[in-house]
Amino acid sequence: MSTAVAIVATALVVVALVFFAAGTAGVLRFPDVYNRLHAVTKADNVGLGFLILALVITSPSALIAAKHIAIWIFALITSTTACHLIARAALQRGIEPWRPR
Amino acid sequence: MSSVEIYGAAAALSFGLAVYGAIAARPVIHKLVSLNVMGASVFLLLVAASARPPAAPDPVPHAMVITGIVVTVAATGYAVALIRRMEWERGSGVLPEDAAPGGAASEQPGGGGRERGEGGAPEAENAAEGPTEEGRSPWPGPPRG
Amino acid sequence: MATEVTGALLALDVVLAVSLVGCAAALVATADVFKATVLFIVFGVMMALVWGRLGAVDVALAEAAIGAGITGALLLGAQTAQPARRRGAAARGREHTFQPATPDDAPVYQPARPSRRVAAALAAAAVAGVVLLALSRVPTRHPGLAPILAPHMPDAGAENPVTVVLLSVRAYDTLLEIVVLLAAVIAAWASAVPAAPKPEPPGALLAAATRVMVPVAVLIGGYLLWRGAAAPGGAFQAGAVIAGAGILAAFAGVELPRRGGAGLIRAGLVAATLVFLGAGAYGPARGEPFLHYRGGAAEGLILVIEVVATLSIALSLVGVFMGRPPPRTPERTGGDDEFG
Amino acid sequence: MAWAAAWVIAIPCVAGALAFALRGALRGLFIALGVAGATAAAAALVVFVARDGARDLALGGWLAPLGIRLRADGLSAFFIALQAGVGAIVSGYAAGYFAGDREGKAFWPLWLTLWAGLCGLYLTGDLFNAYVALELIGVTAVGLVAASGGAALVAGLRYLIVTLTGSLLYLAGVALVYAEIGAVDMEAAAQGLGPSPVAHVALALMAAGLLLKTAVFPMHFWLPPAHANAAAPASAILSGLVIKGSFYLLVRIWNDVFSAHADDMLAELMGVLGVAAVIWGSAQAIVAARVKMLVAYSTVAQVGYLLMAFPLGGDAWPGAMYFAAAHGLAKAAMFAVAGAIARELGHDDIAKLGGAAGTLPAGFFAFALAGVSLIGLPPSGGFLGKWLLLSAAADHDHMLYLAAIPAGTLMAAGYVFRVIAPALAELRRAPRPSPWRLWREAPPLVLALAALALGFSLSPALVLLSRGAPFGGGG
Repeated sequence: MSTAVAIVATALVVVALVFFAAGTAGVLRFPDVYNRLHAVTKADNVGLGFLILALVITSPSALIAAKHIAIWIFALITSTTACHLIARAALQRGIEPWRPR
Repeated sequence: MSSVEIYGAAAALSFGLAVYGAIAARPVIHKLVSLNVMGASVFLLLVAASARPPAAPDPVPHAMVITGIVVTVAATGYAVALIRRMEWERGSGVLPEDAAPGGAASEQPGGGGRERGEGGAPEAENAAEGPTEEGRSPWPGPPRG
Repeated sequence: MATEVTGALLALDVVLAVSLVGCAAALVATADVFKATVLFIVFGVMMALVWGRLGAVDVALAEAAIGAGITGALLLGAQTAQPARRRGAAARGREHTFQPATPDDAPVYQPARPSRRVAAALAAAAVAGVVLLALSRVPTRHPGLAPILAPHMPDAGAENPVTVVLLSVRAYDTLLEIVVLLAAVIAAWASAVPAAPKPEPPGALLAAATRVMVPVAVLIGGYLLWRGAAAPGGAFQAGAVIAGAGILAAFAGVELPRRGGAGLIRAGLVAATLVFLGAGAYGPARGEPFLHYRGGAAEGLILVIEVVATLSIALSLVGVFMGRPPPRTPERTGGDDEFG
Repeated sequence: MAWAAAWVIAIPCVAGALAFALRGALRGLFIALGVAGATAAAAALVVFVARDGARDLALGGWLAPLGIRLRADGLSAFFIALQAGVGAIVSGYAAGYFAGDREGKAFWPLWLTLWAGLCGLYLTGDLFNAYVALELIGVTAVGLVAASGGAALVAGLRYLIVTLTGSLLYLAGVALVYAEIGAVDMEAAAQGLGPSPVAHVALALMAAGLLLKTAVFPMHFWLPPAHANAAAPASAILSGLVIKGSFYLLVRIWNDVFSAHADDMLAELMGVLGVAAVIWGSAQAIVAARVKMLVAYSTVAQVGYLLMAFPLGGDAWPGAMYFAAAHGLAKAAMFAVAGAIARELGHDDIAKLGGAAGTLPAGFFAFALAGVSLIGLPPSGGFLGKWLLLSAAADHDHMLYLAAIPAGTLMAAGYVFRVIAPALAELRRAPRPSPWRLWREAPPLVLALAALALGFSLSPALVLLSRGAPFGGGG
């Protein structure tokens, strides 16, 4: 695990942290459930992508790298479905999307 | 202050907090959540208090904790079933002694569970009615025509 | 390099410990039950990380799959809409659906009476203080049971020491634990609530995701079960993952086979108890004590017990989550022998 | 016969699983076989221990402290005998009580797994295994209570929250024991635990958890509603047997594991709690409105007597165990009769019991006989138990207990006669007795007679109880 790979991996992790922070800030700051869902799902998926990339680079064998990528794909599927279901449930309960006054 | 002592202290503190929650929380679900936190912190106490960092991790407490986790989820699952049943029968998720006087979430309990007298017509109180007229069970059963 | 790493890891431990206690404090202090449940799921994930840090990878898997996953789903499931109240109460006009419209206006409960809270605080302080006192005096001499187990590992029937302890050294604990799970399902089904009126048909996206995720989850469960012999994994973690797939399938409205479905599920639920007792009787049949198996026989028996236990654990967790027995046959779904 | 101990646990377990999975006649057959087999295995174990003394069984061939050790000594065999005796008769009663009733379907699998859990608790020599057995007993006992719905469901949920808290407090103590000596086997703990504060803290936590589960005075709030609202066979099982499980474990760790740490201060506290339980429980029973509530508060009172053995020690231990057995038989009989009263008269309010003995002659006769043992009049088991407690109190000049035991006896007489007197007043025959009446009166009569039979000779029990010297003099 040469130092160059370690540096690139650390940089990727930092980028991932930025995205996670953006997603969390979105959850805290946005006015209604739809915006919050939008923010957290998008930002966290991309953040996780960078994190997985960092892990793939530093993984000892191809099999483990493949497992990391599989984890990312399943996380994408489940978080997107969850976001969709929550948004649908909110809509059915009649929560009006936020409109700037 | 090795990491094992940190986790031991964290286990003791969250154990205390969970004891507070189990007693002071009014809705039974909240008591149940506190009980799960109590279980997790006792398991952490079991492993952290006996771990000796330079030595390899001891598998015996690990197996005990896995056994404990499964026992806790079984008891939690049953408690949830009882809470759902109590809400369905009495409309309140709070035990009678915790009910706030005239509070929003508390109502007077429904009919008591008397013995079904041989003489009186046995009133079908519990789920003997079965789900037929209440619609389809989300349990993956064959859809009724 | 080593000192910074241990320094950094120590910092990680402090952060994890503080966030663990912080989650527990926030969870206990909040009056909103929904918030407490979400905080508990975060607590479960934090706890899984702590188990990883303590070198207990099997326990980390179990905590993540069962502690945070299934228990979180159970607690959230407890707060969803209820079917219309029974004719008796409903007839009295108190139509009550305990349904939080959105987390914001979920019924927030007033805190308990001050006297109750003071008593709780005293009890909590006493217990925590006493445990902390004991922790400060714990000696550092005894090496635990690992050195005693090590010489027996070669003919114990599996390489992963935790699996050996779970299914051979302390197999009796695991047997009782499986009986507890079975008893929980029986008791939960005895207090069943009739089905919700009309679960809305699953959206296209949920159906598509289920078609992808359920087979993958079962595959992962099988992998965890198989790897359990040599590496962290095993029946309980695999059972929890497959139970997750089962619950997802139930949400997506997957149907049971038409006839005999309910009988099959009951057989699956009791299979682990009966097979474990049968494996236990293998020893006395050869003049050895109960639950005695070594070498080749141990490998075979441990594998059989693990496979059947995974099946029963997955069925039990889904059964407890559903909260009611599966309908027997289309014609006689309701009626008196619903439980019988 | 070394693994007779395993059969005592395995047979009810298998019967419980089959009682859940099967249906119809086959199910009834396996239930009957399970009860008969478990009773036979228990009898074999008791004879075996009485004849050859205490016996250890290292499960899976793994020697302690690594593996789990089942230990059948005098104390375990005594409680297993109580479990089998009361359990078999109450099963007969339940067969009549639940005849073809939906609630009965859930009763049998839960009752048989509870039976296995209790026998597992009595036989285990491992502290963590005792935790798993306590959880099994907790979940199944709550299942028996909550199956009746309504007020029983609320009482069952409260009971579940309390029993889970108690088990986790107990487990915290076990965690500290493992931290101190690196083993959870009782014998290893008995030798390894030095006079360090960790052992004292572990004992305090374990005792707190077990006292909570045994419904000892300040922490008894969950017991009366649970035992009074449950179905009659469930109440008989809970009051007669389940309460004895956590009490037995407390006695076991007090005498075996923490014998060096059981200092006087904690013992005196237990004694005072016991006296308070006797006074408070009896007072509540005297003012109770329903027969089942009266009998439930009587359980809270009688547990008080059992706790008095801690400060008295020595002779008081066999006395307390004998009293526990007599109480198990008498209390199961009383709850069975209370169930028969509720089923025959449609209610069990004491105020409206006028002349009820005409409807249930054998039932009230059994209630009276059980009352004799509960009060402690000779020739009943209760009398001999109290006699041993009193003589131990006299030896140590404990004035508190010398006063408390007779006072409790008088109050017990008070609440027993509160039920008997109106029932025997103007006798009136019931319009048409239900077909199951005899089936519901015979089992309590047998139980009550057994409680009296205990009063005739103390020696066989003392001989059994002395096997393996469970009360000190070598663990």
